Amino acid sequence: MAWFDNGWGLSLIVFLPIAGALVILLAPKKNLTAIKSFGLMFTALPVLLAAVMIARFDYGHASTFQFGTNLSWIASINARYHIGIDGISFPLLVLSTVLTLLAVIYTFNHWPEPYNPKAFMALILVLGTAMNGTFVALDLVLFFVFFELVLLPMYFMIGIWGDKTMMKVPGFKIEAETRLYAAIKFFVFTLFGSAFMLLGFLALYYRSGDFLASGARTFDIPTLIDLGSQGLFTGTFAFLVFGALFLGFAVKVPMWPLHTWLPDAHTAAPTVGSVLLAGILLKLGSYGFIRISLPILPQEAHRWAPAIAILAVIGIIYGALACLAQTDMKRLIAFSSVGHMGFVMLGISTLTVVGINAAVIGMVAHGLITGLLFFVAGSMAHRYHTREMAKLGGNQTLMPKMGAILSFTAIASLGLPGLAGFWGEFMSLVGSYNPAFGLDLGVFRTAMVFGAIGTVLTAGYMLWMLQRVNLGVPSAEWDSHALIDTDVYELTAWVPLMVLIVAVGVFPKLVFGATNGAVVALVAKAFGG
Amino acid sequence: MSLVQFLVLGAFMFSLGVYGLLVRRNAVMVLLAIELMLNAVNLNLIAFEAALRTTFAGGQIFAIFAITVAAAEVGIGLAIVLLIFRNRRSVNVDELDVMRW
Amino acid sequence: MVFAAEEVMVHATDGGWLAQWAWLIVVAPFVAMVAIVFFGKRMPRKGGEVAVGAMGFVFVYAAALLILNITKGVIYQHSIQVAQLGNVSVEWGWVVDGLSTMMYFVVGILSFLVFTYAIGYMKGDVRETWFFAAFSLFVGSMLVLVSAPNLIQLIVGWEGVGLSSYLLIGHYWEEKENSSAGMKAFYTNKIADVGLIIGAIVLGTAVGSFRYSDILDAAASNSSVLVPVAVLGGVLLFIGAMGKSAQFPFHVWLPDAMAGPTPVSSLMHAATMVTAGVYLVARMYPLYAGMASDMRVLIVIIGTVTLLIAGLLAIVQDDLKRVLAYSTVSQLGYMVAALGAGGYTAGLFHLWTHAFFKGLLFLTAGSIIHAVHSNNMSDMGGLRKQMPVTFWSFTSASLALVAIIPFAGFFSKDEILATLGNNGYTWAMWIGILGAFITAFYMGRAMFLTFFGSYKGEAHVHESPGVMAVPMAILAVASLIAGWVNIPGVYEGFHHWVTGRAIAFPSFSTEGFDVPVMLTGLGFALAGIIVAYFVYFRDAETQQARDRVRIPVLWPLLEHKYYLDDLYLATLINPIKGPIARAVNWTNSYIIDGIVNGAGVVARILARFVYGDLDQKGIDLAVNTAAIVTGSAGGQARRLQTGKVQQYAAMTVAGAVLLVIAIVIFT
Amino acid sequence: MIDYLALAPEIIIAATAVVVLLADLWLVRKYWTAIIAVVGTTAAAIPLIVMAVSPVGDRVLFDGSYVVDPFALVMKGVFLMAGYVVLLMSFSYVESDRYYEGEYYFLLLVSILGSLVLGSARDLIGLFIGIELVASPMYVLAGFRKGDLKSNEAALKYYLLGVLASALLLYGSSFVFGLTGALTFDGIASAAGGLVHEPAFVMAVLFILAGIGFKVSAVPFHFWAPDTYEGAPTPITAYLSVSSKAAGFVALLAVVYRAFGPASATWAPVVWVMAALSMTIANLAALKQDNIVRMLAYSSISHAGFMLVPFVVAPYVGVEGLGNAVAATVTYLVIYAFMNLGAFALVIAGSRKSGSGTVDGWAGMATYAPGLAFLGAVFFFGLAGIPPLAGWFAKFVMFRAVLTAGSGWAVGLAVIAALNSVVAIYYYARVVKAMWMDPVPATVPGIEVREAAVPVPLALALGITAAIVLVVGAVPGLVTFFSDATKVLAGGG
Repeated sequence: MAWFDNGWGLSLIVFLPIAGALVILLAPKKNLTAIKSFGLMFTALPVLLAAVMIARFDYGHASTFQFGTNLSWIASINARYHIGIDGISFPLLVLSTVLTLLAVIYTFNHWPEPYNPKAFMALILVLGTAMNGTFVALDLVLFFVFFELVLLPMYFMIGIWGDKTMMKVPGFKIEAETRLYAAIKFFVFTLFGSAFMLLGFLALYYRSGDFLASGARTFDIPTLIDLGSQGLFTGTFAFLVFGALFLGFAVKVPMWPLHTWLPDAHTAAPTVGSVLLAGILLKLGSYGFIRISLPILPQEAHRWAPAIAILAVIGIIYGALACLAQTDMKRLIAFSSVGHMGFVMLGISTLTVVGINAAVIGMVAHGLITGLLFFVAGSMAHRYHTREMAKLGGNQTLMPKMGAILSFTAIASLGLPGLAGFWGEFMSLVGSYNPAFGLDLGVFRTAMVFGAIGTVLTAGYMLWMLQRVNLGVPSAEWDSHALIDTDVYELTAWVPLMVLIVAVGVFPKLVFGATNGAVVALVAKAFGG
Repeated sequence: MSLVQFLVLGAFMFSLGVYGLLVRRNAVMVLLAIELMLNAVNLNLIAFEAALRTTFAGGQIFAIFAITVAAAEVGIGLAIVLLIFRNRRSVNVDELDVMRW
Repeated sequence: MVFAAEEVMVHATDGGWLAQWAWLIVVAPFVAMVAIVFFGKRMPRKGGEVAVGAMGFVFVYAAALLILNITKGVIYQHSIQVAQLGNVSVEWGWVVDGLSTMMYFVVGILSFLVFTYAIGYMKGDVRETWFFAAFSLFVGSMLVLVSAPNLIQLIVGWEGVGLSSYLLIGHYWEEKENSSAGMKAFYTNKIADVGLIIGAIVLGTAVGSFRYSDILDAAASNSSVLVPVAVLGGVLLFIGAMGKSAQFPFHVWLPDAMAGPTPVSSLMHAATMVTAGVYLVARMYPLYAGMASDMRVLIVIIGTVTLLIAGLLAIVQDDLKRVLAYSTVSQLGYMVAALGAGGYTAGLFHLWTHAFFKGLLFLTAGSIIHAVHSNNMSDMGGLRKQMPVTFWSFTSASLALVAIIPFAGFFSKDEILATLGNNGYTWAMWIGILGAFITAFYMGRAMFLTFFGSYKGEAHVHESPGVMAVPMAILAVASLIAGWVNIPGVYEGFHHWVTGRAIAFPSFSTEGFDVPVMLTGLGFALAGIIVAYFVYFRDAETQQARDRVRIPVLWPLLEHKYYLDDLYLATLINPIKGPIARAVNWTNSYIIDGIVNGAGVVARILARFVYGDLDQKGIDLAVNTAAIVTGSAGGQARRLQTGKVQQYAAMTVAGAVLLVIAIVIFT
Repeated sequence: MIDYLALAPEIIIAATAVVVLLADLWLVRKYWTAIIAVVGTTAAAIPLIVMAVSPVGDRVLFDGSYVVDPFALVMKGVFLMAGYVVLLMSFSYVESDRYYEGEYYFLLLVSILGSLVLGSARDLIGLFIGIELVASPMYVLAGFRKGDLKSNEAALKYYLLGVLASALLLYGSSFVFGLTGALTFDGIASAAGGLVHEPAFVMAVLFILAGIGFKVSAVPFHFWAPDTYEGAPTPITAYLSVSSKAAGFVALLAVVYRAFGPASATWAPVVWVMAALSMTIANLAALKQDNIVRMLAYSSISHAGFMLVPFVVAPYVGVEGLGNAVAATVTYLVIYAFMNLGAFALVIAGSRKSGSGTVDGWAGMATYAPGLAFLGAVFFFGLAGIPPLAGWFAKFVMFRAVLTAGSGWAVGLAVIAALNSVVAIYYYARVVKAMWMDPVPATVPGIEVREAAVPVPLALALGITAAIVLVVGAVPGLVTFFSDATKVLAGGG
């Protein structure tokens, strides 16, 4: 298995999907089975490989990068194909592979309009490569490329298969189709952030030259972490660089007030798009914070932490309040992401072992739960042809299985202890009660209180949604419709997620077991324990 | 005579050419204005060469090249003007605004 | 405060295999739930039998544990680490000691009986299977809570109980108010849980561990790390307890919880939910007894206020289950007040006895409702002949609740009063005694209106089937004898059961009866019944007769037995039953409910503003105006392109000039 | 004695041009001229490769007036490939509109010859000759659609402004010669250091910059570009926007780094302003364009601005930084060249199918021409600089180069560039959006036109460019391998 451990395993996980995309592009347009089977094959293989990794991962040294390799890529700028996973990126990588596979399975009989399986499947696969790649990249340039590679497929997914209803563009006199507005909004928002992120990367690159013995500049993340942990990046330079990176990542997370692209994009996107968007793409931002911003610029992270915490808490409360005002089910779920990612960012901002662990498990849990929520919401919209909660209601009676799954997921999403969602919220509160040394206790403990209140509001809108969607007597207009309950594809896509939600909730070591070692090392290195 | 006088003359000719290029409506006149500018350059070159006496007589050579090219260019210019005249029976350059924005 | 109490000597076994396998009773209900969810539909009893079987197992095992505790005493604790974050460790585990065995037993026996009863009660319900699954989850969560060796597991069970209560209260979710009631219960608890969670974090962080054992050791040893946060932590945890145990002002959810099926109410009020708060306080008692003792007066105040207002409210209810619900709140008030006053044993003892008779009361109420098809006492009356078992069970339970010797309630309530008195909370004691009177009054009222006089309903009345009757009978006996386990001076076993804990702490228990207090309490109770008799017994005969209660004092003298009744009425009963109670009722529904609902409304309005104005207009506007600006600027840039070649040339030259200026600026 | 190998490419191209002209006289099937031209261009590449692999270092001819160094080799290679693609694009276009094919290819070849000369020119005369040789045929070709008023107008505008620019260039050159007494860049450089504060010299530098700025169509010397691009035949527009622009940049690189290297403090600020204006104004103007060619014209102006960005670091950095700056501009130039050629080839193909050259006319192309729609995404998002398409690397090296200078001015320009690269998304995405997400308009011609196969040469051009865009995006090393060699221009290794 040597070949597997020294890079091939990871590289396959990353590039199999895009290879599949090429194969599918070559496949005949009519041959649906070929497209399906290729899609399945090229997303199932990464999952298997990931499973092998779960078996072979050295949990004792979770902080060291494993299964990696470091090859020359762009010699002239010393950007290298340096990949590898540690305890922090490992769970996210697994999540990403699994979610991609489930998305493919789900798609098999939920082809969005306009009907074009070939293109749609190809885009999912490209997305898969982009997401996996971001989590394994250990070189800033490589990270940047994968980070941006996400944009195109998602842009097309939203723009082509998105919500066709007309909407009034705020601030304009004009009306536009939601999908078009949402697509370009998502695109430009993210690019705006990542343009500055790139400047930040380059700034680090140049600064690194001053400190490395060889004098050669580097984009290598571990090397930069070593420099950063020695406190070499300081002063206005570091402040600006952190700001640039912050812009890039915060847009992706998204943090208040850079979040406004999210509700539109999530709502407009086709079901699978929403799932991957909420499930994985949002994590790219928060992952960037943990992997790059914190360890490379510890002092700056320390300086920015209170601001991040405050923004995170605003996001939590704000998202919850916004949810309470929604009439559109999918939009409500979309806004809930703002709140949940707020908890993740709160955890990160504490700069503590507990907080960052909480952030990682929060990401995983949010990926599982919100992903499933979007699946269910999509399937319901698919059947009812509306997402207006006012029109739904009595779903539990009309489609018992669907309703039960929705209830389960919603309850998981409100952070019920014993299910995956709880650990992220609770532990980030624990972390923010006792943040890293030198951080303003007043700010963080206030943040904790508001976060706790946020959990109440979360319960508020989730149960409220259930009451409006699931409970009550179904309105007469559905009598005529023949509403089929969950079909086999949906169940195969959803059951694994439900199992994982319970498993992670009951036995959080599934995630912490991998992350803790890495996080402890990270914090010890960056912030001196 | 000193170099400066030539340069002043050259500058004057050049400015005259620019002025002509900017204000004359008749395309042919514009072409003449261009000739004026190019000749101003030639004057400069010769004057400088006369002042510097470079070993390789760069000024003259340059001037000769300039003259040759200028001739070719005016040839092309006249051809284009002719073409336009054929199509719209007018050689007024300020009427050429089919394309805007 | 000095305790007139002996230090408990802990000499106990580790319980052997019995304790080591005790996790089975926690797991059993969940297994049952899963089994029911997947196979329940295909079973003859729709999964009910599985649930009952599981509960039977729990009951037997719990009984064994209790016996073990009584005979040998047992202190055992085991934890399995499921996660490690830096120095924070997350563990699942189970505790087997005096306190938990007592709770296991209470939960076990009541669950078993109530589930059995439910098989009959829920027969042919719309969602029988679903009901038993959720019901098993309910018990399972409670057992998780009880067995928890650390605060995190407690929170897990705690919220689990809250969730299952939400599911069960909203069982008939076709009607909006039912699901709303479920949500109300969940929210009210969730708000209180903020206190619990923060409290847990505060204490756990200070001590560096979420284990009770560590926190309580720190508390007992006055460790310096705990000193600054002890009182704060105590208060926060107690706020959580107030939510679950429906203490004022969090009690609003409990009456609405009646929306659920009666077995749910029965179990919720007796064993599985409202006791959780009391259990938490008892579990953390070394903290409250020691470092956080300064805030215990708050506990007493909350308890007494609760017991008083809830008692008054019970008087004016027409819905039988609501009467019982308010009485539960009131009784919880007693328990909390007792704990606050240092009566660790007294509080738990009342929890113990109350579990039996209140559980029974609801079962009987259920059986009545089952027969009458109405919750309102105005539709009942004269049922004692048709429903003898129900009647006698109800009587036994009522007497226990009213605290008539020798029924269970008498001993526990008396101990509470004595505790309050002996620990300097005399005022609280008197409120308690007043409460005893009120309790007696409203129970008498319920009694007479339900079982005496003439039947006023339509439905054909019949005694409940055996599967329902038997559990009632068993509990009826229990309501009689349950109190005998802790008769001061005679046998104080209960005190020793519950004080058998890993950590020793000062705990109060009365030596011998405090006779005057006892007699006063008993007297007030009897007085209550008598007054109730005079007011309601004869009125119960006819429907309109009850209006005579509201007759003005001015009324022919002779005709009304020298106006004696009326005197009592006018001076004593009317004011209490009328304005005061109504005022309390009004405050309850308009102030506190108003706040609860108002909060929701405000949140909604705020949300509409935040979303509608801020988000959609504000921030987007910024983004989009940026777009507009660039767009129009584009227009400007475009205008330079006039199409006139000479203007281009001019601009080119001008550009050159502009560059000259640039040079001047830069260099 | 003259090193003929060094001159072989120019000679071959010149010969081919003559052959094409003669062949046009006798041959009946005119398209042979095209084939001859292609063969000639291909043949011209051979000596380049020979020189590239030969151990001999820089080949210096005519007392250093004409140098074949790695920079020259790389740029000539680029010019040849670009010319090759343009020829491929021209085939069907020229045939369909019955132009004078012989003259067309002759002039095109002559222009290519001029660009080859520019690659090696290291003195003012060579520079002048090269620029004129590139431009003059274009004056004619721009007006090649004789009957079309737009085309005529395009020609005249290009001509008048072009000549004005040449005049400025010459006038400046005359003063440089006068003040330094030298014509070769190295000679000028040796004297330039002392003249930084000489007003006449500053003015001369400025005039030369203005003259070249016109060739690269940088604001404020860009006004001719949109009209000319729109009016000229599309292949010619492609050539103007790529080869002609590239030639301009080659001239600019050579002049400012070689001749005026010591005087960088003088010209860097000018370039700063030109870059900032080009990026911003062109982007804003492009937002409003409906005609795709015109939009591409503005986009090419803004790209010129991006390519100018690395120049501004010159005063602040050492020889290594200069090398990086040169390499960055060249890298950008190469990648941009292929993206833009592809875009124009797409315009030709797309206009045939959709019967329209406007954004709205292309709506819904994905439904009837998915292949073109895909290529549209590739080229336009490539131009926008979205990974994994080659454009990202161009932007990347540009930022990288400009940030070498710690100075605030450089960082400021980098920020402006970053913001502009975001604004650019709007108009590039607009085309892709139309192709993929909008309904097919009524104006689209019948099925037989829509579904008609793309002519082979055009398809070849599309294929080559698309392949390069995709591959280079994933493996930028392919470009840097060459562009790094051009650092020698700045004297770096």
